[in-house]
Amino acid sequence: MSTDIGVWIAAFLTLCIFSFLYKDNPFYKFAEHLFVGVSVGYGIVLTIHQGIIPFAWQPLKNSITGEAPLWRFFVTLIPVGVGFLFFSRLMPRYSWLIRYPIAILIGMGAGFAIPRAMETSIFEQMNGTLRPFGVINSLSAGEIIGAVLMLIGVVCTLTYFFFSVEHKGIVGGISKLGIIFLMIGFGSAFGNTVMGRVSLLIQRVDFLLGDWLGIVG
Amino acid sequence: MRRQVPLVLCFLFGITMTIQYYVPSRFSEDLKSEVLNWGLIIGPFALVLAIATLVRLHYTRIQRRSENWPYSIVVFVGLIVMAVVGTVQGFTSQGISGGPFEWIFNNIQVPMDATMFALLAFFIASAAYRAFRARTLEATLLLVAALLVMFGNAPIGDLIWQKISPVRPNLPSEVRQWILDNPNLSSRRAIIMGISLGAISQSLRIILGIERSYLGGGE
Amino acid sequence: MIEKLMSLDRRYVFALVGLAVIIPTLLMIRFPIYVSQPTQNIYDFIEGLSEGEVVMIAFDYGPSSLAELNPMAIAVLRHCFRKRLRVIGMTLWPVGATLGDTLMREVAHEFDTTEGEDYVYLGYRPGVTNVLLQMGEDISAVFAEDYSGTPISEHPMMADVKNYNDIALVVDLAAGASVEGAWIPYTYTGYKQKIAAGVTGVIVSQLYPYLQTGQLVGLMPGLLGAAEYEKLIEQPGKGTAGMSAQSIVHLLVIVLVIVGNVAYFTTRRREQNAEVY
Amino acid sequence: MIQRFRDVGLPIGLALCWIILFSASTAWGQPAPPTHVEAVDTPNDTGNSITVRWQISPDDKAGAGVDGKMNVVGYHILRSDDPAGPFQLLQEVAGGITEFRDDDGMAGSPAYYYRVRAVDGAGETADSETVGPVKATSEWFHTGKVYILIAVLLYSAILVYCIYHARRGREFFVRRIAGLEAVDEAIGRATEMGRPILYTLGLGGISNIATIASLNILGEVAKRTAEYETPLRVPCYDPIVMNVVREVVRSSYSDAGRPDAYSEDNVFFITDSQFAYAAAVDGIMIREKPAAIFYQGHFYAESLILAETGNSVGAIQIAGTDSDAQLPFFITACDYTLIGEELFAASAYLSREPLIMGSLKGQDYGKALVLAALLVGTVLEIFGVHWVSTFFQAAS
Repeated sequence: MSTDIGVWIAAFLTLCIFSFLYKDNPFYKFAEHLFVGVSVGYGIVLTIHQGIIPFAWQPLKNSITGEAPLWRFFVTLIPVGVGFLFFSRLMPRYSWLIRYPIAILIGMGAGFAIPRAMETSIFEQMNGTLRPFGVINSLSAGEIIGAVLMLIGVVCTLTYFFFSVEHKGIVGGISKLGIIFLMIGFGSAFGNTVMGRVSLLIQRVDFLLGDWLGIVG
Repeated sequence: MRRQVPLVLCFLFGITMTIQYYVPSRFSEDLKSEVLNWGLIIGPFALVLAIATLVRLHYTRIQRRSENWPYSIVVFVGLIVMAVVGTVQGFTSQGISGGPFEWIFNNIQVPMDATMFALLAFFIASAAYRAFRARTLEATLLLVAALLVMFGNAPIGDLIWQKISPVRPNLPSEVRQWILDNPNLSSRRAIIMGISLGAISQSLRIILGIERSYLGGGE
Repeated sequence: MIEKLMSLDRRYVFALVGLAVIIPTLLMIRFPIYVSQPTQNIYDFIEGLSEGEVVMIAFDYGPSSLAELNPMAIAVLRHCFRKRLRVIGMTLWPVGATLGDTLMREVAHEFDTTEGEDYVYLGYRPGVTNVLLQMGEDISAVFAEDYSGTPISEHPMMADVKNYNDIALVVDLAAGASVEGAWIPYTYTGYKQKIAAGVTGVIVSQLYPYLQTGQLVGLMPGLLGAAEYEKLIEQPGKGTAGMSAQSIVHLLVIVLVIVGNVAYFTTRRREQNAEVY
Repeated sequence: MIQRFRDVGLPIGLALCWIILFSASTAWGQPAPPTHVEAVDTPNDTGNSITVRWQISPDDKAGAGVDGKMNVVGYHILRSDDPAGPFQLLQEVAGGITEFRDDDGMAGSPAYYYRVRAVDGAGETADSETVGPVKATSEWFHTGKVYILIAVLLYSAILVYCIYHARRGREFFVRRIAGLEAVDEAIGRATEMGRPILYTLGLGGISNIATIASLNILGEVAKRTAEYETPLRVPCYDPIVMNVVREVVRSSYSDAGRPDAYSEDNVFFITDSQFAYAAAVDGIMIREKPAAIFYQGHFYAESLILAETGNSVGAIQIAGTDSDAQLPFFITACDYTLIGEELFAASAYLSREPLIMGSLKGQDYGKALVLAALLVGTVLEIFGVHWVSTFFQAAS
């Protein structure tokens, strides 16, 4: 059995969380609230020491002491000022000012997404679907069937996502086939996850029986 | 000022980030990393407001002695201890690695994190038991695909197969792999392509100011 | 009875899953393990080496794959030390560095071994291509010092180990693309170094082609591979226990789903019959 | 005769001399230098590197032993700012390597000259000819991304065209989306049972497109709960998202004419730690027993932890996410799931704004183009024409 107080605390909290499986109870409530508190505390520390200090305080300080150019000061001041606009919520008269930082962040996110979604999702997936057909002469019969099935699957599933066409007749049939591909896909992805999740549980059980109780080696 | 300026800001920042993607110059890369750093500077201000809501929630609970109020004290204890220990330790020469801060993190936060994650082993079993019923054709396919993949994944799957059948000793794992590589991948590809078309369309609506619900209502 | 099965309290399912993991771990339940040929090949190769020959083990994985690959590493290390082979450890993954160090020391302590004479842990150096190609010429050119900072010239065993020519086998334990992306193209193709691999379950099938072409001596598939190797060295460990747990949970879920469906169809037929009469 | 012998003899003699000289140089002495050395400004970079390429020395051990002695073990890359030298050693690389990217001292774009030196096992060396001068410059357009630009412009044009048409009052048909029709049912049930509705936006930040779609849906849900006076609880993960959610919900309540019914306490931050958030939301579900739960946004592994707990308290659950890895779990554990693009469609559909609906039509044209490209591309590929797949070869 472990003599390390840390292991005992960890084991106790592990059991508290597992107790939720039976039903909600004081032990779970205790662990849950502690978890929330500690994780927020952790977030605060990281925000201060890995966010504010290196990215806001240091550049501002360095540009005043002359270690960094003066323009750095003003460049850093922009996001600081934008951040302060969040506090406008506390003054109802000016609460609309909060829209500024939000608009900037949302605009950035949208602009960032457009070309990158095109590249990583559409271009790569298209290329991946087409490529096998380019080397079709060197493929085995099984691989050719796979490539054809892949094409059919992509076409049918994509048809399912058409919104402005009524899904009946040919479109209906194809999109129905798309649903079949979707369901097989979801089922297999589900089944394929069991292994990883069980590994996580094995690791916790190993911790309890091994590191804590010392029953298994 | 109240509606037009945010829309203009949104447009300018959106267009800039889109164009940035195509420009490999030094200035463009610097701009990107500068702007990405902004998130780190703006974030803390929002965090202050966010934590204020959390504190208010639990403070009122304690004040009103509402149900489960003693647990709200636990939130405060955890929050204050962690924040104070870490912040103070961060200003020493040690920084935030090692020391009591990491000890608390490793012995309190990490085990709870790992255990919450491990609950999934239970939930995945209960969800399968409850939902995998062959009610319709679609549900049947879902369930059969899941069962075949699970059987192929089970380390003992191939062994059981070898006991029953003399042909193709690794059939279960081959079937599993085939399902994952073919129907599964094709539907995922289509989902991903659909998502990005939708995401690009939504992004464009936002940049052009057609979609502005995030501004809230009113003037 | 059957209606009860239909609306079985999910806590029974939880209890079964819990037991399916705890019991095999606790009792070290061993399922019959069928050793596949690729794993057998690795064992045979190492078994065929004579005392003092050198095996290099690459710990190319991180904490998230530790559950699958650590048992494999332990089993192979035990086999090597038992055969009194000399072992060099290293990694191409920065996160693998500490992990491999701890593990190698742990297993080495089970045997009568001395660091520097029976094993050396080199650790990590950035630049995959360069590291692998340089080791083909002179290991000390890349790893002038070992992981703990000792110059490798001070380790007696490295005196007659200059490059791949003095290494009998490289065992790459991989969670990513290090086998087909690094060891095979550079170390196998460039220097005809014998390579064996042990990889996570997710990527096993990608490596079968290399086995067929003979670019790999052998291949251990995930936790199952660890269990197979444990059987070969006749020393069951976490692989055997974990594999039993994995097997039982997978079969349990399959059985539960089937039972649920049988119950569903039975009740539905009964309801339909009731409607007729 | 003699004349003829002279004609033939001279070349033969010269050739013999060469053979002797050459074999001497390969058998002992210097290795052959690398050939075809070139140094170019690395394309499409920020102007911080020059790429040096060469073909391996015939004596390289990877050189398949054409006629060399195969003992070249590596190359030295040498650099100078003067073609006459002195050249300084930049980097040693192993044999068989044919490319080196020099990113040292590129500030201010100075011009450099390069040589590549073959080094054999005995320490003998041979230098290539000098190449240069080369300057590292940055480019203003990434030529490898031109196809992506074309695709983005084309798709944007289609979207804008459809939006423009919608502005002129053209109505579009939109197919039924099961998850959306369930929204009213879920809210109605919560009202009947007098229990709250729980809405979570997942773990995405404010820049995440799924989060924005979720905010739109939340706005509509909030309008209806305001009408029915059903409490709407929104526990948040991201601090910035939380602030936006407050704005959105508050304005929905005013739009529905019930600003008094809005309570700030119902939109609150929990924590920005994934599993602590899951633990707390689980706690809320078990204790408050919501009648309806919405999961809309970007989710990770916590999806099933939440959805299974939500199911155990008997809530109607409506999920929608663009995280394809989590879809199987929502599909199994929830009553309705908006799959991928349906999430964005739902956010557009609920708004009932013609302009936004117009872009849905544009999305469909986009899909039609993708389908056409796939089919045409497949046929061309089979006949050995690789235009389409080359178009989609994304530059890195």
